[in-house]
Amino acid sequence: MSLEELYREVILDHYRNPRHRKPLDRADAHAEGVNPLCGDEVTVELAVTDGRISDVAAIGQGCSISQSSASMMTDAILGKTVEEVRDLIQRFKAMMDIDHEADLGLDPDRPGAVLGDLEALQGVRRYPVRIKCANLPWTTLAQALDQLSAS
Amino acid sequence: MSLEELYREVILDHYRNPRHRKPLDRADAHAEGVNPLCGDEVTVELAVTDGRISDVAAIGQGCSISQSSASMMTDAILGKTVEEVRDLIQRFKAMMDIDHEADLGLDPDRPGAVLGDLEALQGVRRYPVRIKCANLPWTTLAQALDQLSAS
Amino acid sequence: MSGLEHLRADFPVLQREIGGKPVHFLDSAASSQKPTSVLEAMDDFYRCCYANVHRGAYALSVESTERYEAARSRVASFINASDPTQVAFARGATSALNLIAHGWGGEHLRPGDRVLLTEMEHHANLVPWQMVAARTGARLDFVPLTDDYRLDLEALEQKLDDDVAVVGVTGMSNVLGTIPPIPRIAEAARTVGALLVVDGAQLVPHQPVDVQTLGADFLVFSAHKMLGPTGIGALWGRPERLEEMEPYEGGGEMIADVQLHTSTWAAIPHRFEAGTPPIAEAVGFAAAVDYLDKVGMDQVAAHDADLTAYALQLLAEIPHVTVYGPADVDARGGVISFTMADVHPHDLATILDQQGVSVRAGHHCAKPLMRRLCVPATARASFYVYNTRTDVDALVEALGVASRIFGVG
Amino acid sequence: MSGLEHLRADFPVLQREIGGKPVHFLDSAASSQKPTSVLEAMDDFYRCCYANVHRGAYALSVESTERYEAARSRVASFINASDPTQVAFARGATSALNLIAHGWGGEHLRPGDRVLLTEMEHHANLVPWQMVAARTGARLDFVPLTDDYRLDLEALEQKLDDDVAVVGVTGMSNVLGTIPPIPRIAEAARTVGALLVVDGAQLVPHQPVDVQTLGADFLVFSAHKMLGPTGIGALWGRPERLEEMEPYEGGGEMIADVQLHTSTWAAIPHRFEAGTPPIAEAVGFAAAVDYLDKVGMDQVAAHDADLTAYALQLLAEIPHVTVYGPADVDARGGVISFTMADVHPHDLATILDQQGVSVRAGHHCAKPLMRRLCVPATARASFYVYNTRTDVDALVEALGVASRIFGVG
Ligand SMILES: Cc1ncc(COP(=O)(O)O)c(C=O)c1O
Ligand SMILES: Cc1ncc(COP(=O)(O)O)c(C=O)c1O
Repeated sequence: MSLEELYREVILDHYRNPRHRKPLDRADAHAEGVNPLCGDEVTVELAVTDGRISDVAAIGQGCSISQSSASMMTDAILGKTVEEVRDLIQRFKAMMDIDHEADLGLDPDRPGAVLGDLEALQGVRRYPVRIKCANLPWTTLAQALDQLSAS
Repeated sequence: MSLEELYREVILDHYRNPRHRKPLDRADAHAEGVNPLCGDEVTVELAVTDGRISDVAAIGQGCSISQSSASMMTDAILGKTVEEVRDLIQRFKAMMDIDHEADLGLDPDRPGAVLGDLEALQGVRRYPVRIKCANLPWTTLAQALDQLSAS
Repeated sequence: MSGLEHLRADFPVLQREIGGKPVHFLDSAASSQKPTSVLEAMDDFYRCCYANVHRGAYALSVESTERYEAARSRVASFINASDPTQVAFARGATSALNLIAHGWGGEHLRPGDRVLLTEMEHHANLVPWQMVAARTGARLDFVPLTDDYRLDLEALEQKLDDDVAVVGVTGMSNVLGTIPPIPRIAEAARTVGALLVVDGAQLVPHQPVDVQTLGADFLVFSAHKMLGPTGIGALWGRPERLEEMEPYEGGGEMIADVQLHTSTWAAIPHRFEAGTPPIAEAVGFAAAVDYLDKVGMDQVAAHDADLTAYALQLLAEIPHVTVYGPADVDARGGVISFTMADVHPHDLATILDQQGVSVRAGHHCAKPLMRRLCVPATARASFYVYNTRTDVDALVEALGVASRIFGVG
Repeated sequence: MSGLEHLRADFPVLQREIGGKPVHFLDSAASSQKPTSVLEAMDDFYRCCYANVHRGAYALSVESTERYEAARSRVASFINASDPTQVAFARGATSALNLIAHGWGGEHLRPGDRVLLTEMEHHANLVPWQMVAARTGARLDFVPLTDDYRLDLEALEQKLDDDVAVVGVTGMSNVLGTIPPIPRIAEAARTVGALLVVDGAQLVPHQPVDVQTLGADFLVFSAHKMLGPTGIGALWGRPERLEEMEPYEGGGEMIADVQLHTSTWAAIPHRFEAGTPPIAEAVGFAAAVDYLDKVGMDQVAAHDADLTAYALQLLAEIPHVTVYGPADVDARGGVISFTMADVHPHDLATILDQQGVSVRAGHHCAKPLMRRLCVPATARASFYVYNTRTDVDALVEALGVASRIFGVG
């Protein structure tokens, strides 16, 4: 597993050009995540219209893995129903599970790539200490969703 | 070095029949010594008349070494001048010094036994952890003498 | 005989001869010897994968962190804790008790509150409470012993009222061997809403302990008394109690965020582990509980009981020997305090040592208990997995030498 | 080249290969590796003469106690303390700083008093003071850094007034490498009667330190950063300051007498060592300072300086690398913090690790300093006796890989 497979183009692109980084004017849910050991931070804001994510922001600072994961996440969830987003969180966490044996393929551009760009993060699985970086935005997203259901 | 040489008759006798164990009616000096690690205690009281130890008490509790040392000490200093007592403290401490090479002889009854009965305590030198037991009354005595000179 | 005789070979110190005599080590209550597997675990760790923990993304540090956290899980599973986050590593039982007294007691005790201890506590479960009582205005109270050296449970129940905020009790007395019935005490404490702190320094090494049935809120123990290294111990706490407890030490690793003037704390248990923890010691601690679990804690307890019964019986036959502790082996562990006539315990220890028998003499860090027993000190023999009846025989024979030298009996 | 290349062979970990690459260990500021002599000293001790200390009259315990107290003397002589009783063993620098903050500060700080720290303190010399300030009503104040990452001594002198009760300063920054002039700070502190606490966690392992000329009232350091084991550190104090300090932990070994409701303390330094101390760790600590003294602390410092100068020069040639710390090797030690363009330090650390180069990335337990430097984190390379220029070359080469992967420069 070479470093090039960890730091794929698409990851560095999302790291340097994060999508949806602007705070929302009106957020229906808001959650802050921090990884105390490395200091990485991600804030997730969601707007929901008719049961779908109508707007999203992920604002944070940290390593390329946590920040690109956040950016790709915003792309991936926009327009999806809350149900679909919960499903996506499951899939992402499953992909990140080191014990997960199935080879999900490494090429986000191949036909049928379930998670799209996000599959580029599969390389992280080989660096167990960095998995928590990739997961941080998703854990924070889950907290934001919990807020939605609570209110 | 057998245990019999450590626990000589004379030591056990002083342990079981301590001399001068009654508190003085009138003491010119009084000092309390305690060995925090083993808990042994000795209180020394002195009465001085015309520069000589006219009366003495050593009251305490602890092992046979500390208590016999205290008892023999009272016998040894009674009637001596303060100067002579200071000299005796020096000699006793020297005898207890493990680095002290000179063989002072082990028989308190032999002619010329400088410290008399006290020489029976020489056996303690071979049990370094017990030396502080033998020394406790003497250190306390030195404190009592310091009080005399202070007042 | 309990069939653990083969274990002795695992303990390098016990292969030694001192002054031409084999080592009859009967002071495990002060600290136990270490098997080769524990020493090798630490040595190998330093040689193969040492680095500071929680601090680096590089391979050695990742490995080191995994070993440290795996040790926490291992120690947690040894006492059947439901989650490793319920276990914080401390320097030892003393440190852990200070953390509880200062970190929980210092926060929650109020003037008029009472801390109910027992007359047989080790200084480690007494002095910290004295310090905290002085600071908070709480008062200390003590459960007495019965004439057969057990905890007086009726007195305990009488003293338990709504003012009692904390009950602190040793799981096994390091002087008498007494094992008070913790589950019953826990129930009594619960009825008045008092916190139960169990000093497991002697209990955990010698008896199977399951925190899910014990009933305690906090349990502490030291690795060095259970075949592990010096420099480490453990604090187990119910999660809700751990959450109520303030950290006692500040520094690295225990923070969530630090500003110049204020800080916030990391999650439990890391908030109680300021600074670089005892890393290699944790690895050794895990190897020690591995060893104990392989023997089986039921076996360990049965072995202790066998030696204790054997020793109590032989000691009873020696004239002028007085034993302090319950006669019934079911109510006690393998710690036997005794005196012989007017022979001072320090003299006994010296004489026994000359026969190759290592016992401790003194107040055993339990001065109030010595006063209660009306003795300045006792001699104490204590057993562990590597002891055999031969050690007990050597003790008895050495006591014969002592009585001859002192002309006793 | 400083001629210490042969030492590397003494360190087992460094003989390892990870992922087919030799270990270029550049994280000694977090914790150092251990030479064989230290590991053997501890292992031999456990195998030959282990027992609890200060507790028994028997041979093993006497031997163990002698080794423990000899270790204290050895550590005391390493810093040229005039008497071993001026040294107390603690769990580490963090523990020792907590003891000072709580045990001295908690007793003597009054509302309105100020504790003057610096902007570059490790959390270990900050968080305990925050805790004590909250308890006593004292306030914290901070000496800023100059633009070239030195301590601003003019600002320090301006801030020093009669309200300053304590000055706390690191002997060497674990982030910047900055070595502030302690004797000069000591003089300034003395003029206002303030106590000077020096955090020597980084200084003592890397520079000759003589407490008789340093001018500090307290000095703390950790064994694990100076070739010794985890689980132990030392506190040195002037005798009169130690006498003023209350014990922080209560328990066995630290008492003179214990009654049910009150206790009195043992003499210094034992009153600060409650419970069973880190005995084997003390033996290892002594072996570590033996090793360092055999190398010679002047040699150690010169070796650090050589590698630091070499590294600073090579790093300056890499585009987009920013180094945080004094440029002058006379004002600094062998700790180099840096960043590279927009590559996050954690990514750097991962990439370097794949090249066999171990550096630390993060806030280095100095969050306020990170804010002052306006970076969330830095990467940090740090040197010790076993490092060579080859390690520095490997670092530089690995940074090349990182810049290629991230398309920097
Ligand atoms: C009952 C009891 N509690 C507490 C302690 C203190 O343990 P440590 O010295 O390991 O902190 C001991 C050991 O001496 C003990 O026997
Ligand atoms: C400057 C400084 N002070 C204090 C500490 C804390 O040392 P320890 O973690 O050994 O307690 C460290 C180490 O991280 C340090 O670098």
